[in-house]
Amino acid sequence: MSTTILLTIISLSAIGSIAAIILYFVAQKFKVFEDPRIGMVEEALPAANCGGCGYPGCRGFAEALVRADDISPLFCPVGGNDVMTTVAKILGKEVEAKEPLVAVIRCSGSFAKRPRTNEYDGATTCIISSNLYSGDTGCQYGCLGMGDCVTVCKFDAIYMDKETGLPVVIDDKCTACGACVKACPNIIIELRKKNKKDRKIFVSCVNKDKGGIAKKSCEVACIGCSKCVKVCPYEAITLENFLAYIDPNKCKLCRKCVEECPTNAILEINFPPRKQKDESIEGTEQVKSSEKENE
Amino acid sequence: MLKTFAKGGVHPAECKYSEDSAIVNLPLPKTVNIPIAQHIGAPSKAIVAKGDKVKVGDKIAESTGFVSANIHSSVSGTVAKIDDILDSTGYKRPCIVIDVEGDDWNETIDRSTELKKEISLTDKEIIAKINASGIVGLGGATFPSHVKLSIPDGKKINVLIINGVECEPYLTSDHRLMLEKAEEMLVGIQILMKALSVNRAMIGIENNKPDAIAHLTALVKNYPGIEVHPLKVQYPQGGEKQLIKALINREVPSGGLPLDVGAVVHNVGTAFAVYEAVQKNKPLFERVVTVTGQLISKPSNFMVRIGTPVSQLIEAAGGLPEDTGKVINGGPMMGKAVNSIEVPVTKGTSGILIMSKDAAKRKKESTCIRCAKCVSVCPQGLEPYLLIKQTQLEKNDKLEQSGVMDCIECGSCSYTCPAGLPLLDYIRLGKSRVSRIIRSRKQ
Amino acid sequence: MNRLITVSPSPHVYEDTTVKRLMFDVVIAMLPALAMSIYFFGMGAIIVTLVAVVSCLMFEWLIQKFLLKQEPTITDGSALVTGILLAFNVPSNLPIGIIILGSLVAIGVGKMSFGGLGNNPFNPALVGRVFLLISFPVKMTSWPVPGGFNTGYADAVTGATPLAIVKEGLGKGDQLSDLMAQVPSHMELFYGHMGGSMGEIAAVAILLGFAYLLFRKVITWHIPVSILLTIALFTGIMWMVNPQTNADPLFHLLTGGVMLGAVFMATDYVTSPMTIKGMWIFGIGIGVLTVLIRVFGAYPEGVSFAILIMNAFVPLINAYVKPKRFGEANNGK
Amino acid sequence: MEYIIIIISAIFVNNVVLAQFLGICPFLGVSSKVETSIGMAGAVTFVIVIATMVTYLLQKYVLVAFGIQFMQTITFILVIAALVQLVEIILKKASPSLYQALGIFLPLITTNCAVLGVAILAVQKEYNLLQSVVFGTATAIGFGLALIIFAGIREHLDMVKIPKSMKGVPIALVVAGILAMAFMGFAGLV
Amino acid sequence: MNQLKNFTKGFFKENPVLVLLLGMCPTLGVSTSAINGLGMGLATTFVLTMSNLVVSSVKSQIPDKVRIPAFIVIIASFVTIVELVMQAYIPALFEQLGLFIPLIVVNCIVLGRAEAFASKNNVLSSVIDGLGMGLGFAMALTILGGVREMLGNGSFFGMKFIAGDGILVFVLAPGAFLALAYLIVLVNKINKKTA
Amino acid sequence: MLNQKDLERQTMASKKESTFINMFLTLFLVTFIASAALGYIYEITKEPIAISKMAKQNNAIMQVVPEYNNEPGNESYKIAIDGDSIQFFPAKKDGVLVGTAISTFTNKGFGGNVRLMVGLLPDGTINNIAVLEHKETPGLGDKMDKKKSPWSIQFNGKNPADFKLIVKKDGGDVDAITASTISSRAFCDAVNRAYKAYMEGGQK
Repeated sequence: MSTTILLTIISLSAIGSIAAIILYFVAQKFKVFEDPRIGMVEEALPAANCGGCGYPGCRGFAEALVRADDISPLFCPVGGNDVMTTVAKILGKEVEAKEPLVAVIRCSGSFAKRPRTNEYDGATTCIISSNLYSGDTGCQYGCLGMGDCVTVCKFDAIYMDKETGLPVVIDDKCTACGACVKACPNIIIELRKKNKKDRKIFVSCVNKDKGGIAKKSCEVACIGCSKCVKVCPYEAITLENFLAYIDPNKCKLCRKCVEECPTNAILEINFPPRKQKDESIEGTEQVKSSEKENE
Repeated sequence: MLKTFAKGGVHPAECKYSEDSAIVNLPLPKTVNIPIAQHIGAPSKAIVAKGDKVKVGDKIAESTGFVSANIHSSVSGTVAKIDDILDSTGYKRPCIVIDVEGDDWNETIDRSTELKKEISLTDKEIIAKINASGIVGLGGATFPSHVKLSIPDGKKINVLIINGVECEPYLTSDHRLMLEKAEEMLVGIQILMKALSVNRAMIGIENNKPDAIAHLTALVKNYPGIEVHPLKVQYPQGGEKQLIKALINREVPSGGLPLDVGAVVHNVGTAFAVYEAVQKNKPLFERVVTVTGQLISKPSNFMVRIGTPVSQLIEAAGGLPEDTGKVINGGPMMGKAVNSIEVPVTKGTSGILIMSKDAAKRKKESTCIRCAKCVSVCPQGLEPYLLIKQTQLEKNDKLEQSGVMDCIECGSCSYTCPAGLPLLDYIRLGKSRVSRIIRSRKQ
Repeated sequence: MNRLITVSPSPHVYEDTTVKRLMFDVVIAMLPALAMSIYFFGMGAIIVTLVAVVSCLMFEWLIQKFLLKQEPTITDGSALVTGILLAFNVPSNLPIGIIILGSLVAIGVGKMSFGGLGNNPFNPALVGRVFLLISFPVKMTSWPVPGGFNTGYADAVTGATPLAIVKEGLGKGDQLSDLMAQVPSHMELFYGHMGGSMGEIAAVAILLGFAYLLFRKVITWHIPVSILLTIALFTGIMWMVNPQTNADPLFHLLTGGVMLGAVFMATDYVTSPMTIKGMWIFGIGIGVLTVLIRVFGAYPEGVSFAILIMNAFVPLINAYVKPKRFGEANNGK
Repeated sequence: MEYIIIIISAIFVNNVVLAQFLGICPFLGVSSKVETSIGMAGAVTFVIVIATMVTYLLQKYVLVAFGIQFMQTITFILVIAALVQLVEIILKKASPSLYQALGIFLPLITTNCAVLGVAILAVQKEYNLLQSVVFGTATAIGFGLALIIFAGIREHLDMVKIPKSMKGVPIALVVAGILAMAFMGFAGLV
Repeated sequence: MNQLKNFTKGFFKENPVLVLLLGMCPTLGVSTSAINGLGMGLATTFVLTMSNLVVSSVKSQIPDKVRIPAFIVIIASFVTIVELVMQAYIPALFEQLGLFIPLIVVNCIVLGRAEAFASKNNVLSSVIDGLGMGLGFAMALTILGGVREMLGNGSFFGMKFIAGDGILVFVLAPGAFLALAYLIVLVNKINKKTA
Repeated sequence: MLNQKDLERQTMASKKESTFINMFLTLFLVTFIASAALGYIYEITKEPIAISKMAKQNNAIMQVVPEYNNEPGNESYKIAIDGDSIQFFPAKKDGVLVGTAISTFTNKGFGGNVRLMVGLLPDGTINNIAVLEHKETPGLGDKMDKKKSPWSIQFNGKNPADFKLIVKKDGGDVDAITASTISSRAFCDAVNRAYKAYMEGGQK
């Protein structure tokens, strides 16, 4: 073996060994612990950084998950159960399966149904308009129609229907992250159970005015007549401030209330068409459900 | 060189169409809707019920805290109902609705017109009287006046500043008041000076009201301690902070109040209301309102009872023009566009401005070209172009650092923006977000 | 009620200034300089300007329409300004192909890559100009000799700019006084009788445009004045120290596009600072860099580079040089 | 004078990022905020200075002395890697605040070719120890300058609407290209 | 995993330069001509493949704490081998590439693949991955070099096709940035369409 | 997908622990093997590298001087000048000096140092010039290289004694490269240095 090779071996091995020794002792002396699981959990999360979980971004959520003793109250709405099971596996913890949710728009006050009373000419966001006044219709509770929910949606799951002036949720794309719920100043968006075949029954109105006033400002407002409350066999409907609400956990999708509602404020979506009974009711729902199917 | 504030500001077309119309009493309406929240602070509590009979000047709603104000009936008649009614905020709010029957005044009110100069009450009594009379800042901010007069311990006030600037275009109610009720107003100023125990008061008036300046300059000779200061025309000189800067060259610190620099600012209208309350025992239930606009056939200044529907004022000024685009409660820079002409006049209504469809239309929005005009006109030294971006991107902590809370919402930035950006719209949104954060931090 | 009242947040009145008006004011302000360059360079000036303007407008339209799929905004006048400025910054005998390439770079790279008007950190015309200068150093630095209106386009007689003559000469150790005899007199420089980029030659025409911009309140005086003052001061000191090797400040101000850069290029809204203090820093930076590049660097003329470099600093200046906030000052109460 | 030339050349004329294409990855990756890029610049300066010193000594007293210059790459990178890790570990414990500011960038520096590049260049240019250190520092400053300017521009770009396809690295490269053109104005300064 | 897919992903879908945006320094630095790009790309491919091979075969024997230094030494060895061999047999290209040959050692692709792929996968996959990634890198460099050469010099692989000079800026530093920027945009657009 | 991989990694039992001995041994072994391998390859490539380096030099010498049959590399000598040194390679045919290749330099180039190989005939006439190393701007200054343009041919056959090695702009006889006066001046400077050194004692 030539001297060059020898020298090479000696010097490099020496440098390597010295580096190893120094590193080892320094590492021993200056040890700081960081949980490696944080990184692993973060990788498992969808990285949408949507904040739907209530934490600032996926990293924040990952830290919270690792820190928490019981992770069942924490839930990633975007990733859903799959992700949560993976996370639970990483952390060795249990997680309950949550019902999938989907956003629904609780307002049917389209241009046709809800006459305009004003023109708005400001920055085109609902939040600014709602700071200014109660909206350009007589109903101060309903949709303002400027699409804040569309802007915040990271999954392109909401769009504005130009015909009706109302937002429409694309059920398949909706991850129930809740960003739109937070963005809507009038809180007309609700996350409801995603039933079989995306079937939904809900009161599509949030108007808390007395029946007469509500009816005057919008054809399809809930007027608080309580007919639906009476007809519901499961006691799923409650009435408060002249507004009916269907508890999604109690509702069995029997559709009795839909027939009963005098203003068509209760919507049924994605149901098969019923046998011809009452034409007036049929009309509106048909439109709604066919719209949905078209997407 | 006339005085003005240091930096920024704009000079919109003045358009003071109604400056030569004397104040006229508006005929009584059939019903009035008197909102129980007409001031900054806690809403008052109604103390009348449906069916109660009230006289003019009777207290109908009671102040519910230190920062709150009493509300008095502006008419005599029967309380029809207390219900949510659309008011000038654009929302339905609780109002006391009174059906008018005759014009029967509360006996304690001195209805004579003679000038009563000597002030018999002590400073404490004056403040109590002002509080009881429901007087709020009549320049538009509607801040309860007694609060401004109650100086906390340890603060020293050495000058009273009277705001006769009326820097908003179109509006002339203060201008007319200074011409027609000058003596009463000056007595009112003396009352305020006594309440504050200061011996100096400065009236700031913009140079576009030479008749008012001349009139008051002649009169103040009889009122020791009161000075009249003409100011260069520059919007927003009527802002408290800008006026203080212009008159005594002191800057109210960020987040501070005028009393931090030893000054208290009151509007000329407030001074007049104080005179009436203290000397004539007349609570605040009417005020001067300008009704104006390019299309208005008779631009006028009316003495209006609180609660009168705006439609009635417009009728008296020649009716709602065919081409009406906007009806604005207040001036064109800071006033609020109402969404119905049936909304009632409140204590803060200084004018009703009717704008044509063309004039009401905003400029078409284009992108920001970073021309920096908004930065140069901002009287508060802020950067509106940055604030709007930070609001849009919801960078709330940055927004706070950028001083969004210092914004006085004068609208100079939106006014000047060549790209027609809704700067102030977004800044207001940012402000409300940041103030929510600040509030939650304090808790 | 069938009459709908409009509702909008305050304010309800607006100044009648629009982006379009500002841009066309700039175009008007550039007309005198354009006229002077046509007077000196004839057909060439007309051809170059037309090609630059048309291709800038065309590229803006094409990119917005087909690549970005936005509504084209060529009517706002900003591409027109870029086109004229680009033409102002090249010699009047530049081949058409190169001008079109320059326009493509100015609009495509300098402006549209960033999303269009208002977003670009660098002055688009300068991006185009520097790109050409680096890419075609020979063609971009052979300046036609001003020969009046009948100067040809492709076959123009070329010569060096006064600044290049002086720099070359000093480089080989000639006496400055001899060199000054070779270049046009200050008076000639002032009204533009010299070789150079189309728009940079006539100081008097540019100053006229400056006055118009100030009168119309399109720009403030701070940036141009701070640049010119800095250059004057810097070169003045060097001139006083050694008048044998350093040209006088007036010579520096009147040559090499200083005027053009200071009045029309550095004041571009989008790429200049937002505050007065920032504008001073920006202007002084440009002045210092210009002189550094001119005197010590390889390029005889440094305004374009200096402005481009300072453009890069503008976001930092905006972030750290804030206007004085109201109430921030400690007033002796 | 010689040092001034080294400094001006390294910062402006032959800017490490804009003219030499070294340290592009952190340049594109870390420069989204001004504060972080100041941190990065600080960390890089620190490591470059130490690394040039150590590698200089290594070159002179080991590699040249033994006649095994071909081992340059491997020994240099080994030393730099160990050094970076060492600095990181020590900093984490000794000054948590400084670690907070610089520490997160340290692992990135190992693969910052500017560090190794400077060490090799200093050897190639046959600088002495002081010259090497000055060269290293100036290069790091040039890196920092480019990084900070760039971060400022990127903060600005965050606030405007960049076309979707240009977002991220493409627009960063365009900015770098224009900056590089602008910096060519410095050519011939030394 | 499908080995063919593993191999081809480096060319388009996960191209290290154009999609993963790794190894920018040599990409920009040596892509002044197609031949330089190709040479650099092949040199990197060699290092990448060999280091992936070695790393994946010794991965279980290396403790975590010295993982990075150990990997770096492995990579640096192959880099030095390339350096020596090139110097000996293709000195002209070696001179052209200059500093960037030793800098392969800090190329993020090499260490990145060793860390992210080879340390987790078996030998065969790792080698294929290294080869695919390396060739993808070489392809990107050659394309970029070709584009710059064509625009800047009017030639391709040294063959002149126009008289005179091209757009000079493309053989200089700024042109590297600009050409790469728009190349990435183009690839992104194509990738999106085929996705 | 990703997380599963992570899980695998976590559960990989075969991973060595980070004990001191393990760390030390690993690093030692890795460096040992690496250095051994490198040393071996170095031994193999040492020869070809030296040859290729020599070839490059010889190639340059061959370009600039008339035909010779000695080994100029072995007879070279150096002269110190301007803070650096210039290397001379005498080319001889059958023991008679036919020319000298001079490796010269200038630091006045646009991009820094430029190194040239200047071939002088015994009387000082320039035979030919080759560029060894330069960083001049592509498309401009790099035209000094014969690969890029025939510009430098103008020097061939000129004797600096009656041919002023200064660009025409500065009053010499050299046509400068268009728009690259600095590079041209630098080139002249380097040639001049070689000539000067040759005349001042380089003639052996």
